[in-house]
Amino acid sequence: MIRIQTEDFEVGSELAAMSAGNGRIGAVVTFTGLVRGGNGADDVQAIELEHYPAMTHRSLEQLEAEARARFDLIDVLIIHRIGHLPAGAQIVLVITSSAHRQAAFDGANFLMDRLKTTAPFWKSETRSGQKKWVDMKDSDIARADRWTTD
Amino acid sequence: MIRIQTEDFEVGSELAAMSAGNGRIGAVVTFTGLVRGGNGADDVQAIELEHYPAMTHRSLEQLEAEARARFDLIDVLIIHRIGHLPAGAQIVLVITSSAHRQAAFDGANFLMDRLKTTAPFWKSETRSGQKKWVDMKDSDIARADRWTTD
Amino acid sequence: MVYFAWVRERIGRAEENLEPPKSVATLDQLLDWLVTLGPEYRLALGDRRAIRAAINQEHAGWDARLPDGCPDGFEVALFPPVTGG
Amino acid sequence: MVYFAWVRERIGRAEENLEPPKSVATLDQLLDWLVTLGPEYRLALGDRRAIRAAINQEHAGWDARLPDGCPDGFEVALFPPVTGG
Repeated sequence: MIRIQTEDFEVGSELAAMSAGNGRIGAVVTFTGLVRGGNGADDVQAIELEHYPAMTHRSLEQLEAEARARFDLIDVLIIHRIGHLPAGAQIVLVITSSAHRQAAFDGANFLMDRLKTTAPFWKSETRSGQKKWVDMKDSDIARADRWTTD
Repeated sequence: MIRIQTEDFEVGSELAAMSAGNGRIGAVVTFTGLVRGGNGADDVQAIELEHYPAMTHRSLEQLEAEARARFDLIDVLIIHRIGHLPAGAQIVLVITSSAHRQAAFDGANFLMDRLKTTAPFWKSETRSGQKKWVDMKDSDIARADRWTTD
Repeated sequence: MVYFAWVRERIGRAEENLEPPKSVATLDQLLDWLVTLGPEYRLALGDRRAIRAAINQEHAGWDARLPDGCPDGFEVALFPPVTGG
Repeated sequence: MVYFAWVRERIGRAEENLEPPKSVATLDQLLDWLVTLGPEYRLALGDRRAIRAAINQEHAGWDARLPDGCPDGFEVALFPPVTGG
């Protein structure tokens, strides 16, 4: 399931909803991404997340379908927030459930790596009152490429 | 932090407690292990977890220390339940927090793989009213060995 | 056309309807034509390595062909590499 | 000595104080001696590949030496491979 929203989310209740009523689940992995801040003058005070509404949902649905095809997952949840998010705020939640732990771990890791390089979100950071667009990281491309099969 | 307990745990509140008040956290990964059951006659109705009290806490503390030494983790929580657990019940919770997502994923995956092969817990399953000790799985040994460095 | 992030900021608008000449058949050629429209386009799109594109909400490479026929029927998006999550 | 899981069940007790002969210096030799104590020990410990051990709450291999001196001072645990999590 995919949700794009400005509101915050509550990991515990999302996880409880996913685990309930399916006796086959043996493992649930959650990934929560937070706005990394700090107390220094050069630390991030807030971020702003822009997205491509006509494409975002479809792009994440494709990603979910790909994760389900590659890993033996029972359920998948992706929540991504948009708009203004202060330091410490939750940005993204990925939950995967499976009969076995490695599929749950790999599914969540795959979803985050691919989300970072394919889902149409753009992040700007405010430091010392100055807003600046975040550059793509080479390490993110390398991580996403780990999952590429020839 | 390590906790061995008979009581259930609430992932959401544990996660909130770990994320609070540390602005450097950018990623939190949780792993929850559940008693995998089902509705079939041959499915697991409940498990019983025995442990070695004098050794368990120390063994998990060593594991936590090793994870912190290997991965750039901000915090670690391991909760393992003991005693009688019905199908669907939560067994184990691992939470790792880090500035960056791969350390959080790898830390949690490492902790689970090593916990499965080194922490002194023994599981028996009840199916169709019959209690049977669970055998070690070769796949668990292989997974734990992935993290061995020469 | 739709633009996002600093591509949108540099061009100064989020979307617009454009009719490229018939000779424009690929994304590559579309970019070549866009940068002739004014300095804001050159500023936004001059360094192609910093730009990504989608046609009808699907990621597309520079050699991707634009859909045939009525230009109202398709949407080209230009944006920096994505940085969500 | 402390025993866990089916090792405990087969021996029929969770712990006991034993005084092996002086010649028993390693875990290996301890197991050799234990299986002579009765059929329940043979049943529990006969297949060494199915057994793991700890000395003073630390995992130990079969060639591990037992601590010197007072046997009250150390605890040997015997159990099947662990299966938690």
